[in-house]
Amino acid sequence: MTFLERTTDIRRLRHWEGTIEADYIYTSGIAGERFFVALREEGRILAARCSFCDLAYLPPKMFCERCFAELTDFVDVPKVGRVEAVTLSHVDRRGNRLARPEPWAFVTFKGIHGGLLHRLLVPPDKARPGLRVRPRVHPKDVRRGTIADIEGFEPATP
Amino acid sequence: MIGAGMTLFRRRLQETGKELCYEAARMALDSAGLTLADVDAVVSGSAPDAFDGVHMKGEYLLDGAGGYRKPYVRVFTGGGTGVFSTIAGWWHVASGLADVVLVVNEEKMSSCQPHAQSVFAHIWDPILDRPLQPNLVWIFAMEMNRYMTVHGVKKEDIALVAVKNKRNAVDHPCAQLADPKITVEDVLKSEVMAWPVQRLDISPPSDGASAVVLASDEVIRKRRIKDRAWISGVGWCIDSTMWTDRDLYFPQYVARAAKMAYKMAKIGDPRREIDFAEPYDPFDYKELHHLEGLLLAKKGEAPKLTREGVTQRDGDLPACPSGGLMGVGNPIAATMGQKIGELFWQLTGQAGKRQIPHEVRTGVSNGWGDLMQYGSVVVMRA
Amino acid sequence: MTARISKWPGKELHADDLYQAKVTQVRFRPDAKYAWSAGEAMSRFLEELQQGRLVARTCRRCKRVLFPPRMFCEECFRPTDGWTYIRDTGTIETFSVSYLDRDARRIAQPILVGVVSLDGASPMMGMMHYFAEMTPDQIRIGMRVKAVWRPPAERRGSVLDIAYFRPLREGEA
Amino acid sequence: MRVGIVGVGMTAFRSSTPEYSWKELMYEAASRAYADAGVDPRTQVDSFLTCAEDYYEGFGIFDEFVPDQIGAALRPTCTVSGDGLHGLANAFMQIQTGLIDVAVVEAHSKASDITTLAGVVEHGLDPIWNKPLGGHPYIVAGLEADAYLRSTRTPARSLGAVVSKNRRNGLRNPHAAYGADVDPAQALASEERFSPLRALDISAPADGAIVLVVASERAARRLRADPVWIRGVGWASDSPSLETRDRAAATYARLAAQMAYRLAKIRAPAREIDLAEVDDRFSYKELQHLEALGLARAGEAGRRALNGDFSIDGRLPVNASGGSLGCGNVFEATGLHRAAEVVLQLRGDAGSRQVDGANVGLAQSWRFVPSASGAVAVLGVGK
Repeated sequence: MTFLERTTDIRRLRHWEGTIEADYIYTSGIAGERFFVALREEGRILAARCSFCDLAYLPPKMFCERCFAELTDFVDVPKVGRVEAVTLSHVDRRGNRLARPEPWAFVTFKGIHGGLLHRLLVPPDKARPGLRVRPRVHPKDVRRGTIADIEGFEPATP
Repeated sequence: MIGAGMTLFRRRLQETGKELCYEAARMALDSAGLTLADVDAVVSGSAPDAFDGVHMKGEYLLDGAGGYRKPYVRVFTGGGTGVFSTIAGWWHVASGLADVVLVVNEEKMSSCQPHAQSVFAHIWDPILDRPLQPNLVWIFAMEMNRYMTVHGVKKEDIALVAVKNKRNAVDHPCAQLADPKITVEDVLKSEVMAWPVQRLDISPPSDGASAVVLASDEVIRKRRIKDRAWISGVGWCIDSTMWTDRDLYFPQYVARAAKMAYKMAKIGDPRREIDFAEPYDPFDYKELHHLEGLLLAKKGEAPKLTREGVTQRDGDLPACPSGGLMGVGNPIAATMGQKIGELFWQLTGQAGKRQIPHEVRTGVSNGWGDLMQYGSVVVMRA
Repeated sequence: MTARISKWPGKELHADDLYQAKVTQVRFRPDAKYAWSAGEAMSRFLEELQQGRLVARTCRRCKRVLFPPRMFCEECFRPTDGWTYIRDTGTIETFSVSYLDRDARRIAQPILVGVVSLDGASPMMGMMHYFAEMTPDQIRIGMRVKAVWRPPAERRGSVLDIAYFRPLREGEA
Repeated sequence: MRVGIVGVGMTAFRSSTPEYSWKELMYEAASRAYADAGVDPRTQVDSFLTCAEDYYEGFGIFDEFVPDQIGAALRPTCTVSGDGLHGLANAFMQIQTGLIDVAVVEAHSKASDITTLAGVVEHGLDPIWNKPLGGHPYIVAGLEADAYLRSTRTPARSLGAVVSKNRRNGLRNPHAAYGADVDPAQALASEERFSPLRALDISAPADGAIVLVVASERAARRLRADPVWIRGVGWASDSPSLETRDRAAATYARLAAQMAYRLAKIRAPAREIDLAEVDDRFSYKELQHLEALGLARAGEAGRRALNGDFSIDGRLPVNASGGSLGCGNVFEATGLHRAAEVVLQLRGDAGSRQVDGANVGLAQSWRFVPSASGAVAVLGVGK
């Protein structure tokens, strides 16, 4: 319908290939710079605190998304966190099947608003919510100031 | 409109897009004497995702724009967004659905490598245009050439716009490319990019954000807000995608949008009733093109007005008293700071060193974009 | 803008801050690839280009010959009526002499590009393309031109099946 | 002032549409909508809105490529970078200002034009905090599904009930791309993807276009005898950061519904709403959304799904259209498709999937991974 004539020979239908790709450099920003320098230089994980809302944001933000206060007060995140949610990814980032599923977790920390989404460094059958975990941080000489300086979260030995 | 804010416009800023939004939005709220809790809804304006390099960038910018747990929507009409988002903000209030609306526009063009212009390779039709490997500047060169040829306009006259706006921008605290000493000679001698466009005919790519606060008359009355200007006309229009099928010498779509806005604002004779304008000026000739599209000059007459000084800040019809995109910078959608913000600041007498020396009561601005096809127009009154 | 605003936000970076990674950053290239269906009108258009012909659609209501071809008339909002060939000669409506490639890098030899309206299509209707066999001093709006087609074996069904438009020679129709 | 929907146009949803360019697909939906409404878009429509995102389309500025095929050349037209329901909400506001009498809302998906869909969705992740990790973007949905099921103690097998219902409903919908006779056990045995989500828990992409014609009360009554009224619209967003938003509950849907119910004067949604079309692009989303919308109590949607409460002849028919699981994921067109389905139901035009005696229907959408934004429309017929 719609047009007065239509092609019925499928071989005559064409397509045209292209991309809208470019290379990007994203700056970490004001709050991110503070976080990633502390991570790279000292292996610390910082949250940004809003004293009005009494929330410590992880990832840190330069502003409180609730009250719009500018956040300049940074606090250390506890060394040990807790797995709040888990998923086993059976495919890689492009959707190709993995030989062995990869555990991913959302990790929260006591007294901290938010948390971190990251790889969970345990065998798939050991990945479960409630696990006490801590970040495994790459050695200083290979840290570049990105979230990938953290390799993932591993079980925290008591 | 009861508040406005903007960041510095620079080639590269360290802030993330969200952070830029926050800085502008916070400034706009502060200037209106409001807090985020007073805001009922948020409108985001941002141009191609491919500048910042984030798919669904409206979602990404949301917290910085103040959209957390609020009705939030992004509108996008290419380069027309700088003025269009205010129109969307207007219908949020005028519909009665919101009393206070925050409009936040942002662009972070420095993320894109090797050059922000790489993004523009993808704005063309994939089958008809992209195989020719077009550069953004071609658009302007082709349109400028057509305009010049049809009306017999000289490059010297067009360069006068660059000179005026870059000089006006000296008084703008956010300006990226202000130049108090620039001459027509400098423009004409600058490097040829794509003839007839030379380097100093072009506004620079920039990072930046801007914001305005809109409120219903009831809120303004109740809170006794004195620094306010009124949106009295809005218009918007898109022309056909088939840009190789029309005469580029006149922006018909801008004229349509202007007529829509003038009708709403009950303006019968724009040249007499409008006191100043912020026409969209990503390239110098565009100011002339748009003065004509806005029906503030007859076709082909804008260069004459410019030559006679009519569009100078102290002229009879000041154009781009802010310094425009040519002088202040061109973070696409964030140019709301010059286009809409400047109307607000001029009409409320807050423009400082840029204040037009005589009294102004009615101003108009326009945005322009897509593939030479989008016009958005806002008329504001004191 | 007023005395109320004393500090304008924004932390400027220099090129080195970014390119020498003096500020922390993430580098990324998205995977955003497409195969757009050409559809009814453009499939035929590309097929005809490969044959060395330019094809348009006609609209009986507005009496226009629409090029590039489309299956619907945007003016009348109705299906277009039929296919028709137009000529590969036309008129330069506007042009530019470009020293820039698509990524804004400078090129040594400028290229001539612009819009050519095509004979047989409705007035002003045409396409963007390259111009050659003329110098930047010779090209002008209103110039009559003709398509130079690539050899049939090199044509792929693309606007690049036309290499460029050259000046129409005396006696050529 | 009331605002009515006076025309609906849809193409069939298909896994691919090689015979159509995106323009031609939109033209078909527009032609059908204008025929349904009996309007000439060139003389009787004041405003056009399209809902689209550049990377879904493959364009630097998609807005450029919109007007011609919907009759919008040289007319007031804009892109709302949102779901179709966001577009509908903006059309609603435009008409409420009195400036616009008749508006057209368009949304579409040409997902088959994208050859790297996972790459495009990944590009929506936060560039600093999430992108560098290099995971598939649907990990976000897997984590959220885990958090939702756990916090509400919803049995995982209820997801199978959702999948089965929606795929089977799709068989009754001639527009649906993925209608299939799937039983719950089949869904629960499908390949694992992002646990607890399996292959059949995830809607597959489809092409399709939807156009609605919307009018002020006066114009609506002039144009047709049986307009469907937009009783309320609402839209809202939670935190855009994956880390600081609610994961277990769909707060965006709750807030959007609150707004829509306020406008529609609905106090007891579970009693007053006769049918719902809610976002089910992952199976758990249907349950999570029903709870956020107040159509099921927190933690009860899963058990009610197992009881068959949400089937076409159940207590609250949900996604009688087949939803996204049955019709296909049409990205930004999802909400507009659902609104169109509700219109057909309320008009009695829903064929073999018709729900009897429905007077009030709800359409809800979410902006897909990685967003926490959504919109709600409450539609009604009569008075």
